[in-house]
Amino acid sequence: MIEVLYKIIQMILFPGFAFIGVLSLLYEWIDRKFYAKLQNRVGPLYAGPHGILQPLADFIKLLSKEDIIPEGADKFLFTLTPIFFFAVNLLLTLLLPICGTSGVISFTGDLIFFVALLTITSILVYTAGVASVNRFATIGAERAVLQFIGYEIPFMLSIVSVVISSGSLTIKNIVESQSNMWYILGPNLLAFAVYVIAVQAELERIPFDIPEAEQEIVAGWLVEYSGKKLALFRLGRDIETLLLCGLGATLFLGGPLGPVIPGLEIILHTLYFTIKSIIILLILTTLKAIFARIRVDQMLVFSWKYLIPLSLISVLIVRVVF
Amino acid sequence: MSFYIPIGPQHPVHPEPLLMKFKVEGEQVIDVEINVSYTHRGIEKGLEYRDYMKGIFLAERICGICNAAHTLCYVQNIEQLLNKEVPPRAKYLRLIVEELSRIHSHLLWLGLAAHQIGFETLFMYVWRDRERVLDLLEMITGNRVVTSYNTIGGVRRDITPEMEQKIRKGLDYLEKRTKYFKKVVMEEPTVLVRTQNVGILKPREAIELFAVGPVLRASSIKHDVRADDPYAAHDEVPFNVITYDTCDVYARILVRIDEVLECINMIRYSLDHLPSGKYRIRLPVVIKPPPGESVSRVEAPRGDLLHYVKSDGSDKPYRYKVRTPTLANIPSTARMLTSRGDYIVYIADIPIIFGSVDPCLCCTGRVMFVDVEKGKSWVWTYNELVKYSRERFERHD
Amino acid sequence: MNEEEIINALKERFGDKIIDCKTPMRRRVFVEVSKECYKDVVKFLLQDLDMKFVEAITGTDVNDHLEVIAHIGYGISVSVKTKVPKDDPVIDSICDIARGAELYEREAHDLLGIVFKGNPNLKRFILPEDWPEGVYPLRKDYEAKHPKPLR
Amino acid sequence: MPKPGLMIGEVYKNLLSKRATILYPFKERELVHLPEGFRGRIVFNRDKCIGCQMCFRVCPARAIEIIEDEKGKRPIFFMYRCIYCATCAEYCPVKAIELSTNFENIAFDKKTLLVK
Repeated sequence: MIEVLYKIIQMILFPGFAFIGVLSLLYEWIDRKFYAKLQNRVGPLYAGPHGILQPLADFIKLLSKEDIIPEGADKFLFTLTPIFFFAVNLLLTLLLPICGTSGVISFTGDLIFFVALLTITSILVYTAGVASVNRFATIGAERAVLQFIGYEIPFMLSIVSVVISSGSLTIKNIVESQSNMWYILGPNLLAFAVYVIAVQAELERIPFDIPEAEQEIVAGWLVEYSGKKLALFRLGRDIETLLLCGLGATLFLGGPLGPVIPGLEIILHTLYFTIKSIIILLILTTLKAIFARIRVDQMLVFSWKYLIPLSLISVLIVRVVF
Repeated sequence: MSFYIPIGPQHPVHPEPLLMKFKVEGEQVIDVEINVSYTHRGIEKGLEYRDYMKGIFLAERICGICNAAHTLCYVQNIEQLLNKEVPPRAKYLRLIVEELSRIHSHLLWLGLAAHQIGFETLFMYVWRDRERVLDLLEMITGNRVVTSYNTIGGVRRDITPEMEQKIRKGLDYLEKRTKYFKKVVMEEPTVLVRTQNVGILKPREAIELFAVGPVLRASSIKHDVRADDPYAAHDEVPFNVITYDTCDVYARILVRIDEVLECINMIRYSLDHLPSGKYRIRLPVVIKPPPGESVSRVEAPRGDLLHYVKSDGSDKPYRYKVRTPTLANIPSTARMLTSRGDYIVYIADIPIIFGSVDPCLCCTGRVMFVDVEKGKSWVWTYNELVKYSRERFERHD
Repeated sequence: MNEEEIINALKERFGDKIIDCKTPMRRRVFVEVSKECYKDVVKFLLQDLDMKFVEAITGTDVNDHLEVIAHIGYGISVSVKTKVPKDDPVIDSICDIARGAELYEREAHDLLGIVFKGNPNLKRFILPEDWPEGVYPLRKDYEAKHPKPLR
Repeated sequence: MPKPGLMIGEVYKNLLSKRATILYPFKERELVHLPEGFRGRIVFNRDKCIGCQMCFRVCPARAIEIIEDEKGKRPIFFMYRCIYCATCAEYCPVKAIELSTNFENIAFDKKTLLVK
């Protein structure tokens, strides 16, 4: 009984939904602030010290806004998609090893489960675009699927090289196998590079923000969403950012591992995890700052010409070494 | 399956009121139709109601960014009617302010072009450094953008030696930064793939459709009013007409960046050779030129600008005609935006292709009278508004 | 080619159809021609004299007739002026020899009601769509309202 | 020769440099530098004015009206119509009109934008 209660508390408070929510908003703030600094701007400023509460303020503002469902839209899908998008991402955070070597939920082969559900978010983006029956949203949804064809394979392959190195498909085992050496320091460096680029595409950030390209198709698949639904999408996106940065930290940077003082394990593990995933976030933000958006056909060419061969080479190297 | 997508009259990158209806098939643009009838402000008619001195300030407001070019064109026209020659110092000062505002316009455009291909960082940097040239304009003329500098018979303020030093310092900074931006544009691969072989306008087509300005020069046609029909001090200040022969958006970016560098050299030269003497001849407030007509041409930042005036001997123009560069570039824009043969236009290329002509719709449409007296006003429900906008959109067939 | 040569070439080619020629200042030529040979003059300038560009088409309301001026120029700007009667403002379009002039003609059609015969697309271009038909704002009989400035 | 990520040095350099933004309306107002001769809000000197109405005649925006007070004719300026062209200051024969560097001519009440 106590055990069940403990699990529930873990799920809801720490390191579950409440903590994840706070952390993902923090990550959005870091992303925005760092991006602004790179561009010699100020960034969020007024809500809280240095604008740290700005993502929360945006979220609350969006919740209070009018929620418009377009006349021609598929109302069922249109309403359900943001909820699913948010829920899937939130569910996946339970698998992340934040305050220990295993997540709140951990089972054999959970990495496959994780990656499979991540794929669903991409499909949800497509349904969101199609359900809103808008010319821009339709084009955005088409682009999202095309882009998905581009980044998904290198993303998987980069994870495969880690799986080969560790010999396990369970996140817990992968983390524990890194207690001696992080995978990024070994032959998996190439896989890490591929992973970062694929994540950039998965999160739809410059240079791969093609499905929601503001300058071309207004906001792409998001164009008809407003109010609470948009808030859910935004928060879902933030959580996805945390998720993918966290997965990168787990797979390549040793996740929550680090020197530990007895008695403070939980706090230190959380700290290590956060710092490592923030490092990945900063890399992603830098990538965002130094490129222009490319076209979707160019993205596919880039991905199939360079990214997939690179990830295959990485798999081969890792296979030879381990 | 093909369908129409509207770009404008409200769109994130083109805040100007213009409707482009694109027939698209997947990502490819098949056909385009451009409609500009949203902001006709009545400036040509308005100029007929104002006397010549007041007209300067209305001509200035034809376009915010090329205001120096518009006033210069206007005052030249009136001076030609009056058959008055301005002092040589005024000619040089006019050139300096015109070229500074050209630097301003081109840098602003470069930032916008970066924004249109999603390069936010370059956009921010260019606009940050553009502030420097605005500071210079502010110091010389008294305002950042709307300069009110040219007047009939000369210019309104003089440049002091301290100002000259500051201008030189500012130009050094601008030159350094512009060279850096040129390096970024020429070497950053994501910029190259987005701009090369995009928005092609062949030299033959450019002449056929009467393209002007940097668009024409990027199609390797050597035409610049400053060289072919020199005004102000352009016949004394040496400069090169920049042309590139790749005929695409990339060439247009490089033409503009090189023109900025060329402008900087021109300003330096004219500061070195600034004649002394008066900077203005005083004319009476009410000017009555003899009956006649005159055509004045200026190379505005966006291209060849033409003003025509017809006077009937009174203190107001009988007819004033403005031909702005954007109007001349619309046919070639439509050409660039249409797929043909091997040349395919993608939806993603629309903003940068349309942006590459540096469109300025407030110049293009110029006559509209708001019916103040009838005070037509009514309240629409949401559905009525939607219906009206749909009808309007359909009507443009 | 300078101003003199252009005028001489025009006079040689068209003879007395050229009503008036003047060069008020350097690089500006004003030519007045009869309505019939307006298109031929433009064609001659564009193709034989290699002036390349039609820069603008201006319409002006002068008493009982409308003036149509085609500004043609590369280095030198030649303004070809012709008069059309106000009650039948029809003139040949130069679209087929100068494709880029289509918009200029549409602008003049919108603002002054000049009908360019042969322009394939002579519909509303600059004025708003709810502007009444047959009201041409740049004609002199159209009085612009000047509301008193709000204080 | 294309170099991917060419701007990376520049962006990290900017990480350390001071931001370019001036937090203008609320803080750092002293950082807003205006040059001499900036065309801002009109300052009118009643004692110098001789009531010649020149400013009224040259104003292109009809922002000036002539009224009578105890000393005779004088202009009043409606800053909400003013286009800051400084023509009135230029044509004033006694230099009674000057343009100050105050550019903050925004108000909820039109009356505060009247220069007397």
